[in-house]
Amino acid sequence: MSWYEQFLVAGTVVPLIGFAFLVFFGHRLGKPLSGWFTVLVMGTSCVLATCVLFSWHGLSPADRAELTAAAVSNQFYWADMGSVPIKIGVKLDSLTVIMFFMVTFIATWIFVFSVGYMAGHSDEIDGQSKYHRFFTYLCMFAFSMLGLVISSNLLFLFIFWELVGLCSYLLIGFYFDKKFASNAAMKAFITNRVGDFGFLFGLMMVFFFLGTLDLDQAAANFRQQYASSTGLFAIGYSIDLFGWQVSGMTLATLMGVGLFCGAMGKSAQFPLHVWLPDAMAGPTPVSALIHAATMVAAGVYLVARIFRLLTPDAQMVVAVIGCITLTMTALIAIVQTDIKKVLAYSTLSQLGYMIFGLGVGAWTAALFHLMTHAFFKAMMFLGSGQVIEGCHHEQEITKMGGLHKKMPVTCWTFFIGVLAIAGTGIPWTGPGIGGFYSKDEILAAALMRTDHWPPEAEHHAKAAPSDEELESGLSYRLASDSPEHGATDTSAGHDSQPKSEQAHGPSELDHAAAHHVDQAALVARATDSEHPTSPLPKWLFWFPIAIAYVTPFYMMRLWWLTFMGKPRDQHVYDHAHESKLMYVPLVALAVGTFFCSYWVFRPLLADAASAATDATMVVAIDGHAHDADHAVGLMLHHDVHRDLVPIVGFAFLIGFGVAWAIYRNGLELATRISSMPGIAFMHRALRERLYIDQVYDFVLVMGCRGFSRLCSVFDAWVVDMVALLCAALVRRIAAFSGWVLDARGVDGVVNGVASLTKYAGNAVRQPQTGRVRNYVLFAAGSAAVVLLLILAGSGAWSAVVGWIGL
Amino acid sequence: MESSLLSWIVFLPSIGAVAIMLLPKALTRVIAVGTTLTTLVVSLLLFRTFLAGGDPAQAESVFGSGYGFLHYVQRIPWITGEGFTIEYFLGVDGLSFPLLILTTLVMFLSCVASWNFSHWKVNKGRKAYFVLFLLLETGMLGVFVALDFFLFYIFWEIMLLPMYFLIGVWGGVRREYAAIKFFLFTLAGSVLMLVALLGMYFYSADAVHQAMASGGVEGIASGYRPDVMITGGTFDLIELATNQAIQDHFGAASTMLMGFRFAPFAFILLFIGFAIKLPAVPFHTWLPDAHVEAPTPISMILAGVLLKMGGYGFLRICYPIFPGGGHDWAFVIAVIGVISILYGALCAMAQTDFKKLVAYSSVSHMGFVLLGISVMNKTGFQGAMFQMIAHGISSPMCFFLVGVIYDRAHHRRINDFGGLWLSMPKYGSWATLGFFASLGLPGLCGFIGEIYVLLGCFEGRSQFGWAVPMAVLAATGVVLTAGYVLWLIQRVYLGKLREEYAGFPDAGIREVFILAPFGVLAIVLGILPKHTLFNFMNGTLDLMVDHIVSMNRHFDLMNQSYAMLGG
Amino acid sequence: MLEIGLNHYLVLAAIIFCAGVFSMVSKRNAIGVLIGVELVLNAVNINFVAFGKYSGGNTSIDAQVIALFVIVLAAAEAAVAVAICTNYYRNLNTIDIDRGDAVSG
Amino acid sequence: MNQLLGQAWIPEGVDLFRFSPELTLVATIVLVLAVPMIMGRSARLVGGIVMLGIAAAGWLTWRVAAEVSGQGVAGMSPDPASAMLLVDNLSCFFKLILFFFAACVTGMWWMGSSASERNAPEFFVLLLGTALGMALMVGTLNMLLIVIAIELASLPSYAIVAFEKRDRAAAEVSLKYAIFGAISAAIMLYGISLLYGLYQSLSFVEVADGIATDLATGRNGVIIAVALLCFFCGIGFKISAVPFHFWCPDAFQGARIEVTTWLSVVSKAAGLILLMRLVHALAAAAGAEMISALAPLAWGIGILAMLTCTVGNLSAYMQTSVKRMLAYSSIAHAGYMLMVVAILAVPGSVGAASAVSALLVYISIYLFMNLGAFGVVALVYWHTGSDSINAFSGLIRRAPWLAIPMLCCLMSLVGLPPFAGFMGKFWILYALAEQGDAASWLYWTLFVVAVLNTLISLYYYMRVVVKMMLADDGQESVRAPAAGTIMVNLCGLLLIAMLIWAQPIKHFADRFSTNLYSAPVLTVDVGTIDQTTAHP
Repeated sequence: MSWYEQFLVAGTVVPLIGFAFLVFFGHRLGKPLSGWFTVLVMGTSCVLATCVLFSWHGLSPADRAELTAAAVSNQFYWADMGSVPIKIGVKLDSLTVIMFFMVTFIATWIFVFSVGYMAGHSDEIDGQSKYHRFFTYLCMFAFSMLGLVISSNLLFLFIFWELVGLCSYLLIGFYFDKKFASNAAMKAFITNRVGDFGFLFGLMMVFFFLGTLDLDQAAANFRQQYASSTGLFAIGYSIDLFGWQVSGMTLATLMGVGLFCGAMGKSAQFPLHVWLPDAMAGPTPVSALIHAATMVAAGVYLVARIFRLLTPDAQMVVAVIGCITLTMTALIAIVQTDIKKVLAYSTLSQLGYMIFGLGVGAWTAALFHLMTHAFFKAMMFLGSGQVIEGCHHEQEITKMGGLHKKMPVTCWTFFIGVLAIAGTGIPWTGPGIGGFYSKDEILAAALMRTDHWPPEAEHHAKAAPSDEELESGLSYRLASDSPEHGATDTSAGHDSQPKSEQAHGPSELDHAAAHHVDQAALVARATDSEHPTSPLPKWLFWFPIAIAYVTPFYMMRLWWLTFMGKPRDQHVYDHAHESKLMYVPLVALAVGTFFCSYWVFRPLLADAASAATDATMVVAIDGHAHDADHAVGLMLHHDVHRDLVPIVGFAFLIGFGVAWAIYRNGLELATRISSMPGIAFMHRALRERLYIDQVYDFVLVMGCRGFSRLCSVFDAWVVDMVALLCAALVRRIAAFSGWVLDARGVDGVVNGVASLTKYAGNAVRQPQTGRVRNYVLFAAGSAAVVLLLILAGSGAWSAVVGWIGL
Repeated sequence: MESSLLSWIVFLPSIGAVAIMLLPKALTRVIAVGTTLTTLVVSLLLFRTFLAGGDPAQAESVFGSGYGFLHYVQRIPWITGEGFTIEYFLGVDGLSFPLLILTTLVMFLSCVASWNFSHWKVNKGRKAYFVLFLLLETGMLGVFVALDFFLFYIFWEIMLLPMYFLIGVWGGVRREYAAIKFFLFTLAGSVLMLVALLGMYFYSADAVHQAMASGGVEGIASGYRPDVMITGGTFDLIELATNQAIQDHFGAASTMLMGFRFAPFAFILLFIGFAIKLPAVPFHTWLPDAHVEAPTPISMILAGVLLKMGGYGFLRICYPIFPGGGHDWAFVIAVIGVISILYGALCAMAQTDFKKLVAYSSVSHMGFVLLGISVMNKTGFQGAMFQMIAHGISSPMCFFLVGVIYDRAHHRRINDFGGLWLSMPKYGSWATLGFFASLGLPGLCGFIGEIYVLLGCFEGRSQFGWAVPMAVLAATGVVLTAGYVLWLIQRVYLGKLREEYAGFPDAGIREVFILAPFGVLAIVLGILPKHTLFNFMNGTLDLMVDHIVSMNRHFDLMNQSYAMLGG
Repeated sequence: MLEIGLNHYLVLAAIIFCAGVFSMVSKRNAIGVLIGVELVLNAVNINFVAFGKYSGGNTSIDAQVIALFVIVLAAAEAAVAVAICTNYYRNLNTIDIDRGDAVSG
Repeated sequence: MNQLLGQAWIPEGVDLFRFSPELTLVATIVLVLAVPMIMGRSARLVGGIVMLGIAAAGWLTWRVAAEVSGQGVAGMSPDPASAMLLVDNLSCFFKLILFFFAACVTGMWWMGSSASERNAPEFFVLLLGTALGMALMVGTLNMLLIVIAIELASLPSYAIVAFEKRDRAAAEVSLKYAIFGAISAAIMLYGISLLYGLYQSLSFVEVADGIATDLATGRNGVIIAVALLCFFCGIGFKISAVPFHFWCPDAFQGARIEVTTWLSVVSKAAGLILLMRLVHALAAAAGAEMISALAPLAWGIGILAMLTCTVGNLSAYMQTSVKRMLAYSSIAHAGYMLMVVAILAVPGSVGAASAVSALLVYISIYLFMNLGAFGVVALVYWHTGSDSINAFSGLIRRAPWLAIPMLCCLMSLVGLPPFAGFMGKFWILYALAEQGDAASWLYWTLFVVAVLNTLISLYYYMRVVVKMMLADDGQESVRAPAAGTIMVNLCGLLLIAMLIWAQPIKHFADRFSTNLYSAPVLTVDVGTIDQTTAHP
C-alpha cells in the first residue's frame, strides 16, 4: 500500500474511531468537549487529506497512473458472490483525492461551526440535551462519506451510500420531537430507497452482465464486450423482461439508468427531489454539510464514476432529468421565503446543473461545479445558520432585513457565495468566481453538443492543450481565448496523457478498430438506432441558459431581503448577533471558494477525466476524454465560451439588477407583482412546489398505506380462511342443517376446517341416539345395503368384481 | 471420525431439563441459564474444525464425500430389520453448522431473557417453563444435526409439544387459539412430510433392488462412503442425494407415486411441510398469531430458530434429493417467495400491534430465502442461507426490543407510543440498530442476504426467464420495508416525550447483555460476511449446487431419451 | 307330490331369519327382541340340520353337533339376557328398550 | 363300545401342555368361586388368587411360546389337518398381551374397587371368562370354535358391564350391549350355516379352499358374499367396526372403568387377530393369481377401516366425558388396525410381513397408551367422582404426576414423537405405503385417510390436554394412590422408552408374526372336499 492509500484509509477510519469513542464515552465528554473532540478528529482527517492532495498534485500523471494501478492490487478479499470474488480497496485517483480533500476540509470547518451552533439550545430535543449524539452522527457521516469516496467497488459504494443515507436520516430527524422533522427524515430515507431500488437494479445488471462489481473492471468488461460484440452486445442478444424482448443495448441503457436512479435519489433529482427541501428540518450545519456540500453531491460523484457504463440513451436520460430539475427547482426557489428553503432549492438547481453537465458529457466541468458549489453553498448554509441562530430560530426572510449591520462578516461572506453561484466574472477576459468557470463550462459543453455536433472530420487533427495549460483552470480559460496557442504542441498533448490503461484506451480502440473489431461488431454498431454522438435537442440547452438568469435573481433576492434594506421585524433585528466561533468557518470557506475556483482542483479534475476517457459509447467532451483530442480541440477552435458570452455573460448582472429593483424597498412591489392575475396563479403553484409533494402524498403514501391495509384485511379474512370452497361448503352444510355458524366459524382456514370437523363430528354422532333399536336398524340396514349392492351386481361375484372396477 | 460431541450438544439441554425437574425450585433459573450457556460453549467447540476446515484433504479423510463434508459424525444403527435401516446418524457440515451455533446462541440469550419474566412474580410454573424450554432446544438442535430422515422427523416433531405449551401456557390473551393454530399448521406440514418420507424410503429400496438385480450384485456402492454397500432402502439424507441409482430412480419420468411423477410430487409435499414452518404465504397465518401471543423469549426463539428449520429443510432435503423437483417447481416457489416478500411487507405496514408488525416482517424476510433458493445457483443459495442467519439475529433482537417496552408499558399498540428514545435513550439506540438491521441497511447483516438473493436471481436468468422480473419485484420490497420500519420507528421512538412513558427506566444491564450480542453480530456479519459466515458454509453450499446442477443436467438427458423411447 | 327338499328348508330358515330380524328391529319390548334373536338362532339350526341331512354322502355329524351347540348358546344367551333385562327393569321400571337412551351421543 | 372308545381321541400330555394357559384360566375361575366359600368373601383374597392364576397362565404361555417357536402346531385335535385349536406364535403373542393386560386391569381393580367390592368372585369369574373366550378366539380357524369363543368372550362381558347393579346407566347399556351382541352372534351363525352348507366343513381352511375354487370357477358368488358378509358381521361387532360400533361408546361409558379399559384393548385386539387369520386363510387359499377376485374383500375391509377410524375420530370430537371420548378413540384405533388387515386380503402381498408385524406392534403399544390414559381417568374419577373433561381442568397443578403421563398417553394416541404411538402409526403407514407402492391405490387412499385422521384426532386429544395444562378453575388437588400414580407414570415412561428402543419391539413383533404369513399353517388336501354338494 502506498502512503497515499494509507493516508486515505486512515482519514476514513479516524472518524469511525471517533464515532465509536463518542458512542461509548460521548455522554461523559459532555457538552463542549465532545464537539471539540469531533473537530479534532475531523481536523486530523483533513490534514491527512491535505497532505495527500498536495503531494498528489505534485506528481506527474505517469506516477499517478502507476499509483492508481498499484492500488488495485492491494484489495481486500471481502466475499464471494456465487463464484465471483468481491474485493474492496481504495480507488486512488485524482477525483478521489480532491473529493476526499473537499469533504474533509468542508466537514472540518462545519464541525467548528457546529460547536458554535450547538452551544446554545440547538442541541435540545424536548428539553433534553443531545449534544454528543449530534457529533456522534456527524462522525459517522464523515466516515461513511469518505468511505463512499474511496470505494473502488460498486457494492461498497452502495453500502456507504446507504450509510450516508442513514446518517442523513438520523440528522434530519435530529429534532425528532418535532413531527415535521421525523416526517422529513422518513421521507428522505424512503425517497432515497426508491432511488436505491434502481441502484440495486443497476448493480444487479452490472454484476450479471459484466460479471464484476469493481468499477474499473466493470468499465473494462463493458468496453471489451462492446468491442468484441459479446455478452450484452452479442448480436441478436435479448432477454425476456416482463414479457418484452429487451435487446442488449437497451439492457445496457437500463443498467445505466438504474444506477442513475440511485443518483437521482441522493442528489434529489426530479422526480425524487421532494425530500431535500424537507430535509432542512435538520440542524443547519447538517444542511450545510450533508444536504448542500457533500452527500447530495454523492449522486453526481456516482454518475461520474459510472460514466463509462452509460449508453447514449442513458446519458440522454441523465441530461433530461438534470435539465428538468434545474429548471423547476430554480423557479420554485424564486418564491420561497424560508431562508433555508431558498438555499435548498438553489442546491437542487445547482445539482441539476451538475447532472445535466454529466448528461451532456461535460464530465470535468460537472465535477468542477460540484467542487466550487460545495464550498460556496456550504458557506451560504452556514451563513444562514448564523442568521437563524442569531435571530433565535427565525427562518422567514420576510421578517428579516438590514442584518448587515448586526452581522457584517456573515453578510459579506454570504455575498461572496451569491456572487459565486451567480457565476460572476468579467466576460471575455475573466477573472471570475465559482460558477463563472464551472457552470459556464457546463453550458459551453451543452452549447457545443447542441450547435456544433457532430464535429467535422478535420478537427481530429487538432491537438489538445499542453500539460501546463491544463494544470490550472485559469490557463485553460486563457487558452480557450487563444486557440492558436493550444494547437501548437500536438505531441505534448499526447505525451501528457496518463499512462494508465484507461488512458491508453483511445489508442487501443483505434488499434482494435484496425485489427480486431470483426465485422460483426461493426454491424452491431451500425444497426444501433442511436448514433453514439448525436446532437442534443435545442431545449436542453436553452433551459439551463434561462435558469442562469434566474439564479442570480433569487440569490440576490435572498441576500437583499436578509441583510439589506430596513429591518421588517424589529424584535428579530434586536436579537440578532454574530458569534465568532461561527463566522470563522464562514471566512475559511469563503477563502476556500476562491481557492477552489483557481488552483489545483480544475487541473486535477482534468487529470481525473481519465476515469471517463475510455467511455465506450458516450462522449466526454472536455478534459482528457475519450475523444480528448478533437473534443478539446473543437472547444478551442470554436471557442464556445466566447460564443456563450453574449448569451449568459451578463446574466448575473441582469439577475442582480432585477432582484435589486424589485426588493430594494422591501416586499411591497414583489407582493403587487405576485398578485397580478396570471402571475398569481403561477406564484401559488410555485409556492406549493408545483403540488408534487401533495400528489406523492396522496398517490404513493396514502395509496401504499391503503393498499397495505387492504392486504392486512385480506390476510385476516381471506388467506386465513379455509380455502374459500371449504368455507362455502361449511356454510352450505350449516344452512342445510339449520346450524348457524358463529362468527369465528368462518374466520379462517383452520377455523373453517375445525368447524367442518366439528360439524361432521356432530353429524356422524347423530345415529348414536342411545336407542338400541336404532343401532340395530342402522347396522342391519348397512349390511342390507351392502347385500343389495352385491345382489344388484347381477348376482355374481365376478360382476361385483367388475363393479368395483378392478 | 466418530464423535459423540453432537450427541452431547443435542442432549445437554435434556439433561438440564431432568436436573431442573429433580432439583429444588430455587435453582431452576440458574440451571437453565447454565445449561444453555454450556450448550453454547460446547457448540462453539465445533469452530475448531471449521476454522481449521475448508481443508478438503482433511475432510476427505474424515468422510470422503462428494457433497457436504460431514464432521463429528456419529452413526449407530437404531432400528434395523431385513434390508431395513434407521440410523441414529448425526453430523454437521457447512449447512447446519451456522444454524447450530445460531440456535445455541439464541437459546442462551432467550433463556437470559426469560430470567425476569413477568409470570415469575406470580410464580407460575417456573420449573415447567424451563423444562419445556430446554426440551425445545433439544428438538431444534436435533433437527439441525440429524442426517437420517427418520431421526430428523422425530426431532422435528419433538419440538412441537414444548412450543405448543410455551405459547399456550405462558402466552397472551388468545394464547390457546394461537398455540393450537401453530400446532395444527405444523402437524399438517409434518404429516405431508411423512408421506414423502415413506415414499422416499420405498423408492430408494426399489432403486437399489433394481440396480442390484440388473447388475447381478449383492449390493451397490454407497454414493459417498467408500467401502460401504447399500442393499436396501435408506433414510440417510446424504445417501439419498448422492447415490446415482437412487437419484436416477427418483428423477425418472416413469417413477410415479399416487399417480404423479415422483420427484415433483415428493418435492411439493416436502415443500409445503417446510413452507409452513418458514412460513411462506399462504401458509403463514399461524405466525402472526403465534408471535403476538407468545411470551417474548419464545417469540425470539420462534423467529430466530424455528423459522430457519423450514429453510434448512429446503436446503438439506428438498433440493439435494429432488433437484428435478426443484427445477420443475422453481417458478412457483419464486412466485411464493416474491409474494411473501411484498405481501408480508404490506401487511406489516398496516399493523398497529408492534409484535404483529415484526411477525409480518419475518414473513417478508423469509420470502427472500425462498426466492434465493428457487433459482438454484450458488449466489442464491448463499444469499438464502445468509438471510436465514441474518434474520435469526435481527428478528430475535427486534422481538426482544418489543418485549422490553411491553414489560414496561404492558401494551403493544404502536400508535400509543411515542418519544421513547427520549425516555430510554440507550434502549432507543439499540432499537434503531435492531430495526435498521431488519430493514436491510448495508453494513448490517440484513443487507447481505438480500443483495445476494437478488444477485442470485439475476444470475438465474440464464436458466429461468422469469428470474429477472422476480428480482425486480422483490427489490421493490426493499422500499416497502424501509417504509414500515421507519414509520414504526417514527411512531414509537421519535416524537415528543409522553408523560405516561417518561418514567420508564432505560435498558438495564441484563437487557443490554441480551441486545449487545445481537447488535454486535448484526454489524460484524454485515461488514465481514465472508469471514464470519461464508467461509464456513460456502464449501457445502457450492458442492450442493454443483450436485443439483449436474443432476438436473443428467435428468434432462435421461428423460429425453425416455421420451424418445416413447415413454 | 311335492318332494320336500333342501331348498324348502333353506327358504323356511330364511323366512324365519327375516322374521327374527324384523322382530329384533321392530320390537320395543326387550323380551320381544330376545325372541327375535331366538328366531334367528332357530333359523340357523334349521339350516344346519338340513345341510346335515341333505349333504350327499356325508356321514359327518358336524351339523347335528353344531345345532346342539347353538341350542346351548341360545340358552346361555337367553339366561344372561333375561338377567340383564331384569336388572334393566329394576333400574328403569320398564322393559321398553327405547326408554334406555340416557347414554347416547 | 370299546371300538368306539378306541377311536375316541384322548388328548396327550403335549396337547394338554399346549392348552395349559386356558386350562389355568379355567382352574382360576373354579378357585375364585371355590376358595371364598371356604375362606370367606374377601375381595383382596380373590384378587390375589386371580393375580396368581394370571401369572401362572402367563408363565405357561411363555413356556408354550418357547416350545412352538418357529412353527405353528395344532393342539387339542385328533386331526392336525383340521385342528380345533392352533397354538402358534401369534396366539402366544396375544395371550401374553392378554394376561399381562389382565394383570394390569386386576391391579387397577385392586386400587380402585377392591375396598368396596362385595362381589369380587363374580366379577372375576366374568372377567376371566371373557379372557378365556378371547384366548380361544385367537387360536382357532374352526368355525364352531369361533362361535363358541366369541360367545364365551361376549356373554360374560354383557354381564360385567352391568356389574354395578344399582347403576341405571350400566343397566341400560348392558341391555343394549346384550341385544346388539346377541343379534350379531345370530347373524354370524347364519352366515356360518351357509358356509357349512356350501362346503360341509367347519374348518375355515377347508372352507377357504372351497371358496377359492368356486371363485376361480365363478360359482356361488352371491351366496359366498352373503355368507361372508354375515360372518364378518359378528367379527365386526367384536372389533366395533362401523357400523357395528354403536354398542361400544355406550357400553364403555356405562361400564366400570376397569372393564372399559379391559374391553377397549383386548376384545378388539382379539377380534382383529381373528379377522386377520380368516382373511389370511382366504388369501392363502386363493393364491396370487386371484388378486382381482379378492379385491372386493380388500376394498370392503379397507372401506370399513376408513369409515371406522373417521367416524370414531369425528364422534370423539365433541365429547364431554373423557371416558366416552376414549371409547370413540378406541373405535378409531381399531380402524387404523383394520387398515393393515386390508393388506392381508391381497394374496401373496408384498406387505404382508410388515402388515402383521405392524399390527402386533400397534397392539403392544396401544395397550400401554390406553392403560395409561384410562388409568389416569380412573384415578381422577375415583377422586372426583367425575370423568367429565372439566374434572381434568388444571390437572397439571392439581396432580402433575397424573397430568404428565396423561399428556404422554394422549400424544402417543395422536401419534406424535417422541412417544411410541408414533412408532405404531409409523409401522402401519409403512406397511400401507409398501403395499401402496406395489399394488392398488386403495392403500395410498388408506394412507391418506389415516394421516388425515391423525390430524382430526389431534384436536380432541388436545382438548383434554388444553384443559389439563392451560385451564385452571381452582379445583382442589387430586390425591391418587401411589401405586396408581406409579403405574400411569410407568406407562408414560414406557411410551418414550418404546420409541427409543423401537428395535426390540419391532423384532419381538417380527418374531411372533413370522409363521403366520410365511406359509399357511396347515395344508389341506383339496381332493377331500366334495364339491358336488347340492345347494340352492
